[in-house]
Amino acid sequence: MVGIALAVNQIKDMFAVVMLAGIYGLVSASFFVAMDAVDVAFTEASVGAGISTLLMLTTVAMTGRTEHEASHKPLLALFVVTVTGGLLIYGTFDMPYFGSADAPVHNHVAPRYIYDSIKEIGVPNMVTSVLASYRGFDTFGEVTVIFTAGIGVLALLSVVRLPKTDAAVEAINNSMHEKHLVLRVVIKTMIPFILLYAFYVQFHGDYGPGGGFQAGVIFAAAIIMYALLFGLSAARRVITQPVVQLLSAIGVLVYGSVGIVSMLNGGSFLDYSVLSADPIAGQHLGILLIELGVGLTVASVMIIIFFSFSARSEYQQAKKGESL
Amino acid sequence: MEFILSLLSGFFLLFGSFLCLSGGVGILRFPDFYTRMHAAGVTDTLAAAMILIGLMLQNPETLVIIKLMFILLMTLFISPAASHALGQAAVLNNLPPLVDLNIKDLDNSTASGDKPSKS
Amino acid sequence: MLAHLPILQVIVPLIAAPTCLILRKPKLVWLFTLLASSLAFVISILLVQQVMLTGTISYELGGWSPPWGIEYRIDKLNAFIALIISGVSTVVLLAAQTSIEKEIPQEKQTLFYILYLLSLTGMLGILTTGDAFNVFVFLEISSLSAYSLIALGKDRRALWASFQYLIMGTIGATFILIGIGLMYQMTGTLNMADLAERLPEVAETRTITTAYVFFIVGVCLKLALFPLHFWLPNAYTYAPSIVTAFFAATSTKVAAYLLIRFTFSIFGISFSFTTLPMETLFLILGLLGIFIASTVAIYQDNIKHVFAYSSVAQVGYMIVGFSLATQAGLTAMLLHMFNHALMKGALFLALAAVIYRVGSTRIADFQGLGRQMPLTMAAIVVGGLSLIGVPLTVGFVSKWYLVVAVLEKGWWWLAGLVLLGSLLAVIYVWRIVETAYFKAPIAGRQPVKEAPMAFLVPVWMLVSANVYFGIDTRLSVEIATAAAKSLFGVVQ
Amino acid sequence: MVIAATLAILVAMILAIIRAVMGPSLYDRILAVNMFGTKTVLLISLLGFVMGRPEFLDIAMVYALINFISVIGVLRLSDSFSSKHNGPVVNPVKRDS
Amino acid sequence: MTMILGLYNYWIVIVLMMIGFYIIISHGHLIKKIIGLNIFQTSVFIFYISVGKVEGATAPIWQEGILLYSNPLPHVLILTAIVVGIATTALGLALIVRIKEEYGSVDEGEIQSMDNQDVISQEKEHQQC
Repeated sequence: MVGIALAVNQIKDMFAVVMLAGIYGLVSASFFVAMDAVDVAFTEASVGAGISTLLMLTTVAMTGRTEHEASHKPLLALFVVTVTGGLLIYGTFDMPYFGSADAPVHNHVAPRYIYDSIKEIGVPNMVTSVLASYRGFDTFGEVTVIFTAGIGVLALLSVVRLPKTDAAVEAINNSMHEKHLVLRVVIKTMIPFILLYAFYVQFHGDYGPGGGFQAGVIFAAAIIMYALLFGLSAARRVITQPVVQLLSAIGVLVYGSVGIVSMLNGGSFLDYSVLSADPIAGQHLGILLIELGVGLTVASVMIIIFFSFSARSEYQQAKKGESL
Repeated sequence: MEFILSLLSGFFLLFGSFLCLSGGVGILRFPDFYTRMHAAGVTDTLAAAMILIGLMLQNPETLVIIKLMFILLMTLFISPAASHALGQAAVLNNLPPLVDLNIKDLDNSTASGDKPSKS
Repeated sequence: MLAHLPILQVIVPLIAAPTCLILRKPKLVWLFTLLASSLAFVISILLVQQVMLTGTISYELGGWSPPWGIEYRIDKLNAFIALIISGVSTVVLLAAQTSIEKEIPQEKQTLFYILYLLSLTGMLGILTTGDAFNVFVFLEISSLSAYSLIALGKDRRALWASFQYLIMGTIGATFILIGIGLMYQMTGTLNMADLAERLPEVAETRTITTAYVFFIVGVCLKLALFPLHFWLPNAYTYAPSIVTAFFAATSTKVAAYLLIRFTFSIFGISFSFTTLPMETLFLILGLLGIFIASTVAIYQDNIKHVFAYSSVAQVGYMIVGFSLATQAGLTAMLLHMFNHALMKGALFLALAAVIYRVGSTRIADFQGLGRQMPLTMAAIVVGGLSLIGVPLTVGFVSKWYLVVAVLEKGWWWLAGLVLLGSLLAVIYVWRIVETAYFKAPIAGRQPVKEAPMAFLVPVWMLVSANVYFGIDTRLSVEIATAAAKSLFGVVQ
Repeated sequence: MVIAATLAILVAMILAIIRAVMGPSLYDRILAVNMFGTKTVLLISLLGFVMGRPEFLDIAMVYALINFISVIGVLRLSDSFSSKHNGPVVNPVKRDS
Repeated sequence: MTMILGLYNYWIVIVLMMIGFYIIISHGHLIKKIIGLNIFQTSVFIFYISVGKVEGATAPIWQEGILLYSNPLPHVLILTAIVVGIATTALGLALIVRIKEEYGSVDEGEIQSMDNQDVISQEKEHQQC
């Protein structure tokens, strides 16, 4: 990993750098698996290696590949980095050793999550129960962050009028038609399965790794794949922009209203136990609903982000075509 | 039965590992893109299949086997499609194959063929 | 419902944001945003009352008792600051519609209000939460929306300013994340009250020292404390003027709150100020900030730049109060936070009115505005006087308390330096006044009309607050003193 | 046996990374990344077995999927590269106020 | 020796962090800055996850017969943090696209100098009128 990071520092071709960043994501995800953090690995794989690489590639495609030599200021940077790194290393000396079971981390708050959550919440995947119930508000914040990002990207990149039929775009799309016939067929057959798999991840999150966020990303990935091969406008015909925006808002609202309903039922905000007569059933219901909210928002925001990027790119091309 | 299963699984796994390694060496040592693609293609499909089958033989649970089957199917679907697309893209973008050229020439020509000039 | 106030404080704007996306029509959305913000303001008033009467309120989210669940914890300190923020936000929003109509394209206005609400949510969330990691999450909500809001500015430099802010802000947030991680590693908990209990056991370790340093550096990046301030002036200058008014009055306050919260109630005074030489460091940085930023402000040609640098300088005053590490010093700091919000809100809002009419904030374009926009310019003058610290304005109150706190320590030289800093403020404020009142209007320019009522009302609300709290200091001083006292653990 | 396979895959991964860093052409890198991705899928499945929790295969599945998507994305975008950046870059219209 | 064995993991993470940090500060190319930010954040995530690891334990998904699990809390925190990271990345990239459109460059130095020119040209305009 150090090697990859160094290579990222050295290589000038942005394309290669982005690819390496993708590999970096994959490697760190494998590391997470080795460290028992399966849910995290799941997310990092789909986000770090998938979505963010794609976004970066789109950006690179829109901004050009090479980096200029001139604007380095290595000495100052090296100094700052050495100081911070030195401080961190200094900080490690009193840390509990890696993997030791008697570190304070494992003895104060965590045992309840590990040993009681199955009684209190009834979900085998402890990560899900902590995420959705014990620290449900963090997750609400997380959904809001994603929502914010979606709105922000929309505010930055939204295009007023989409160029109707631009020759260049059309040409590329046509060439894709001929060139990637094989891919198109393969993907067309696979998309239903991917969507099915997304639903499996969504609802299986209680028992295995997975959950709303991961499912949302997979779902979005399927749509993005469709958009990549069949053109943006074709994908837009399947899912229109207003609908996605609406869905992203609804996701957040679903989450919020679960909280408010539990408040009206006499519990505190996001207290799922009061949602149903039986606390465990209430917890299940609550977790299911909020995971749904998370999945909705994440999927639609990812789609929004990707659509905005590629719409912008087409818009740029069209503009360039006009000015030439 | 048990013994035969584990023997078979061991064989598959070993064969898969061997293919993996040779593919790895191939992708590093082969002279040009198209030959390297061959090396990668072998590891992507055959080695993956071998290892996955080896794993399937190790575990009696049905769900696990089904999942492994899915992964296998996906790799068998995806890898050839990706390789195909990749090779096609390379040909269409004029990446010359190594035919009767010295390694040095190749380096030059790939450099010019690959990096589009951006002012 | 009263029991749910702490969470409603955050939830109201949060839920309102996606609802806005469904409403769509900019005008409707504006009304709705205003409603949500004023609701948040009302809630914060109620909360302050409650806290002053009954003391700290704790609210368990999800029904899980802390430290397992997330806790919301309202005490005098954060109730006070939440009051400032939701109040300023509401007043600024009054003027928003008119200003935004002109500065932001029609189809982006709805998005603007959503981002505004989210930003408000983020700040309120940081204030009210009692959980260290939750702070990080809400910090990111507020900063992500801040980046986008700033990037909505008309000038292309807004984009670059926003990008710089994004890089610095994310580095800061990651530093905070590292700090929280180290603390968690040593104590095994994320709840603030619990952290405060468990930290003394491990306070001697090098890890905790590192955690503290990382956290503080991260917060200082957000706070724009002097050597880390360079993202701020451009971000404020090129953002849409409403955004500037809102952020200038609020965002540094939130960062300052984090600084206070972690230094005083989590790490504890004994750790922060005895184990580490933080006092001296902060004192020096604060003073440097005051002088350098004020001097730079004098040489700026864009009035938004002038006031942005002046913000950096004012942060310096707050930090000086902070570094005294006494109750009086802290009171002065809190008062200054309150007062600075009032004056910067008024000033930037008045500038927004000028931009609305003139379309520029370069100092040269102010020629003759004193007669053409008398009410707006008068507001700027009062705000400027407050910035200097003239008696009968809030600026005087906070400077007074600061000087008193300094003298309590017996540091005469420091009191002198603080007053000297005010002199610098006189210079940059005078430049504006001179151009506006004593120079003839630019020849050939269309005579400029007075700003519309939508601006004048909120501007003068803030200005009169400036004067009112400058004369009748009971309310603000009472709350600030109570908050400072509670942090120092003195029983009332 | 599983461990041996894991090691072999790790070695192959390292070799792939070297190729990805070396280049020289864009397609070599894509190839290497693709191969790296497939190897990661295998590695994760193997790790699940090594650690005795084979239900982690879900992750391997996601990896396979994501890997595919990124390769497609790269190819699609590399197409637009060659068509877009050959000409001189036109300066976009300034939007100063 | 035990110290090295016990802490080497953290040291590697720190080295990674610092490489990321170095990339952010020293490089002028904006996308590279974002990538550096990604590396920086990812290594912080790795740090958190390492903190949660217990020797000999397994993933925190309840199963009959397993008693020792790794700590789920850091996993939850990092899930949230990853989401925050992708949100920041997306926003940063969107900004870069816009910057490229408006300035025609994605290099820090060039943009900075163009900014300065903007100020100067405004001054000139002003002097003319």
